[in-house]
Amino acid sequence: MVWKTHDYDNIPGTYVFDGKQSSQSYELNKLFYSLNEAGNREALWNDPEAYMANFNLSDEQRDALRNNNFLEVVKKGGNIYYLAKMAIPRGISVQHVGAQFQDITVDDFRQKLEDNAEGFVEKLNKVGGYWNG
Amino acid sequence: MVWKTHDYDNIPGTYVFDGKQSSQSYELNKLFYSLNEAGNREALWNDPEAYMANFNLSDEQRDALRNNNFLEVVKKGGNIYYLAKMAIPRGISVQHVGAQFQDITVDDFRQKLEDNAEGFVEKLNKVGGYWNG
Amino acid sequence: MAKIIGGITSSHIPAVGNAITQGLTQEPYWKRFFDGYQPAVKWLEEAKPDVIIVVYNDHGLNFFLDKIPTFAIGCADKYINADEGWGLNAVGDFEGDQAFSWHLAESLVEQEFDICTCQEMKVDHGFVNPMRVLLEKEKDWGVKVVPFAVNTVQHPVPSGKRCLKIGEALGKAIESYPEDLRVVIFGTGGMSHQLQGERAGLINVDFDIETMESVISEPEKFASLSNAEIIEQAGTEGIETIMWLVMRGALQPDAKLIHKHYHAPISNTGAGVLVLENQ
Amino acid sequence: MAKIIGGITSSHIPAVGNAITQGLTQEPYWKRFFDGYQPAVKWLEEAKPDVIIVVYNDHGLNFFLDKIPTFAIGCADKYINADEGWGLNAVGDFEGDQAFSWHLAESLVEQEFDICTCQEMKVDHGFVNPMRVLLEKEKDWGVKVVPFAVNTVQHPVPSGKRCLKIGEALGKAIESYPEDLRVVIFGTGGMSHQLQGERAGLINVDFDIETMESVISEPEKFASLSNAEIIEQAGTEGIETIMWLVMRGALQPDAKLIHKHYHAPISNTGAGVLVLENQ
Ligand SMILES: [Fe+3]
Ligand SMILES: [Fe+3]
Repeated sequence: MVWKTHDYDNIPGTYVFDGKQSSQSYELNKLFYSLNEAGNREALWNDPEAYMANFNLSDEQRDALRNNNFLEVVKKGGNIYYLAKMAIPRGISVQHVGAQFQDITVDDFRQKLEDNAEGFVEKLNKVGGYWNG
Repeated sequence: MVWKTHDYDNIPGTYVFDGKQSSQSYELNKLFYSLNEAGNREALWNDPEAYMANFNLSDEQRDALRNNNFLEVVKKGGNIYYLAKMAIPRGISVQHVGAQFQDITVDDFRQKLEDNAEGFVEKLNKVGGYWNG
Repeated sequence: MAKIIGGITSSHIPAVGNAITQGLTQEPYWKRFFDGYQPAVKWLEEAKPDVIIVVYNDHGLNFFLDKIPTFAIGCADKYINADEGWGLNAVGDFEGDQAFSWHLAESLVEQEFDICTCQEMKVDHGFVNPMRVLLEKEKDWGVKVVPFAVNTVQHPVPSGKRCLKIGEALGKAIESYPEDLRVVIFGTGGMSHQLQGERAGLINVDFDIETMESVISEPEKFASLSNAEIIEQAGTEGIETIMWLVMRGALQPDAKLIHKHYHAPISNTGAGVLVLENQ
Repeated sequence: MAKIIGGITSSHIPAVGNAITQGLTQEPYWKRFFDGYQPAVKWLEEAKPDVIIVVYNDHGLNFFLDKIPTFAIGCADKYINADEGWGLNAVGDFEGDQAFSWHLAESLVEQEFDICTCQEMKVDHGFVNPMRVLLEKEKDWGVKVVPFAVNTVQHPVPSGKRCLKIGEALGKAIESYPEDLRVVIFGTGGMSHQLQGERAGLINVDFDIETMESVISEPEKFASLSNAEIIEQAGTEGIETIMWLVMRGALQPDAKLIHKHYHAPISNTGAGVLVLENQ
């Protein structure tokens, strides 16, 4: 077993969901996938420990779920789209999750998004031809 | 909806399992596929009508199953590998099915296979290099 | 013969579905984003497609990690938008065209693309939201659909180059179908966004604009980037933008630009709209 | 670096599994068929592979018609031989090599093959019977495996040409893996047989021999046939023989023939065995 390295391995703060990640977290993502069904979401909320016991999770994965430690979940191979199936129905939006990854408030996270997009209309005007109301 | 024709459409006695065949028989093959599970095989044997009612079959498909009319099953889009899941566990081998397609006995069907292979050792010797004991 | 009228690109952000459901499209946050779709909505109305092929990625509804096909095509007579655990209200079913789908599958396999055929296929927000925004409907879509799923979730993900090529093959497949169908193709997903890791919240306006300009007139340029380069620039989820190349490949190289629109951020994402029309 | 030692072709007839289970291999009906495998069994023992890649088709165990991928590769650490409704006794589990499988998947996608990755994969008689005949075991196989499934059941099925090409790509993928693995590839299925319709019982010895000779020294020739031509000559289920081309493509063009064996009929089928060794 030799895991090859990839050209995307060293992008800071970025965990590309590939075979290595996915294979270590298959059961974890299976748990998330099961939450497509409303009944399973309820079962998880009613008794998280019992529900987690249906899946072959590592102790670390279980802890990360218990503590809503989303960064740990992602590092352990939880896929963000799958993780969302656990977070969103509890009122934890993807932006909440994003904020938690960086240990900032949701408002700060939203501001960051705005800042990152700052000046986009001017940029569009410079290229020309874009709709602008 | 225009089904295109294919270069394999007119081979005599041959029903190529393609999209057209498969799409008309999706539920039928789903029934067969369910027979991968021993419990389902038992359920089908114990009460064929009740079991068939779990699937959205046409009257003709249901009739073909009731009568073990395998040729009709294949013409209606039943896949032979899937059909085998219903036949084999009842002791109806693929050779029995093959014989039934042609309305001959199993012995005759086996003889036909032997006849079709007749003289293969001589042919191998002619080409040369084949293992021969 | 079937004819490709044109193509549209669109993000497929989940929040967009909720904004429509909750009637927020004219609220300050959403107004510019939705208003910029109107020329596309109008063009599509006039294009009167018989079939829309929606290129999208599944986010863990129809496909689980037990089986992830690189490219998958719907071959069913009906596609259902089921609960995907994201609190989105399911919309009405979509009608398929089996004979057309199977023709596309056969032609693609003949052209050496190794697709997965799906006779049962649930469609998630990636498919549904572009339909809702661009047709402004919740049911009775008045058009048949072919879902065309690209794996952008679990790497290895196909390269942009491969997406452009399968788009070209899809174009040939469509135009070799004997029925007089009017076909429009949606390329959905993207643009820049990253939902995961400490880099979450990334938006790259410059890269998005460059990508849009490239997709319009020089798709080979965007297609020449490696997936690592796209991820670095557009974020892990921004890789979805490669799906635009499937649509682009199916159109004529000199397809005419009808409309372009960009807004950011919307939810976590840079969102671009293109309408391209075959000559 | 990983090295391809050679490849073996074999039918994967269900009855073969039963004959082994029931201890019939030396009965008159079976004796010539099984005896002709012995040089292959011996070669394989001496080849001491670390991994065997088994190219086979699923017959409705792991894949249902909701999702039929053209090519699928196992990426699991374990593969289970489950009940497939054919009255076959399940044998012991097979051990996988995830890192190697994922490397193959990545390399194939990079080489523009659109495979489906499977992290859970039940293997049926198509996979199991060649393992049983060639390793003469029921469990503790002493070797890791990679199941490589080709759709030969529901058309559109890939062309022989495409199978040969993905074989070539698979060869490159294997030989670019950094670990010193010894790899053997099984190409299974075929040869001529038709199980369905009034033409059931077809066996075409001439075509089978031609195919074997072509696969040995001139695979492009067999690969140039259309699927309709192969079906016409070898029967609807005889189309499985295209899978031999995946194995052949992965080997050197001048791979050395070690053994060839043919017997017919066995069950409903013309059955061929080839052992080819890389130089
Ligand atoms: Fe998406
Ligand atoms: Fe087979």
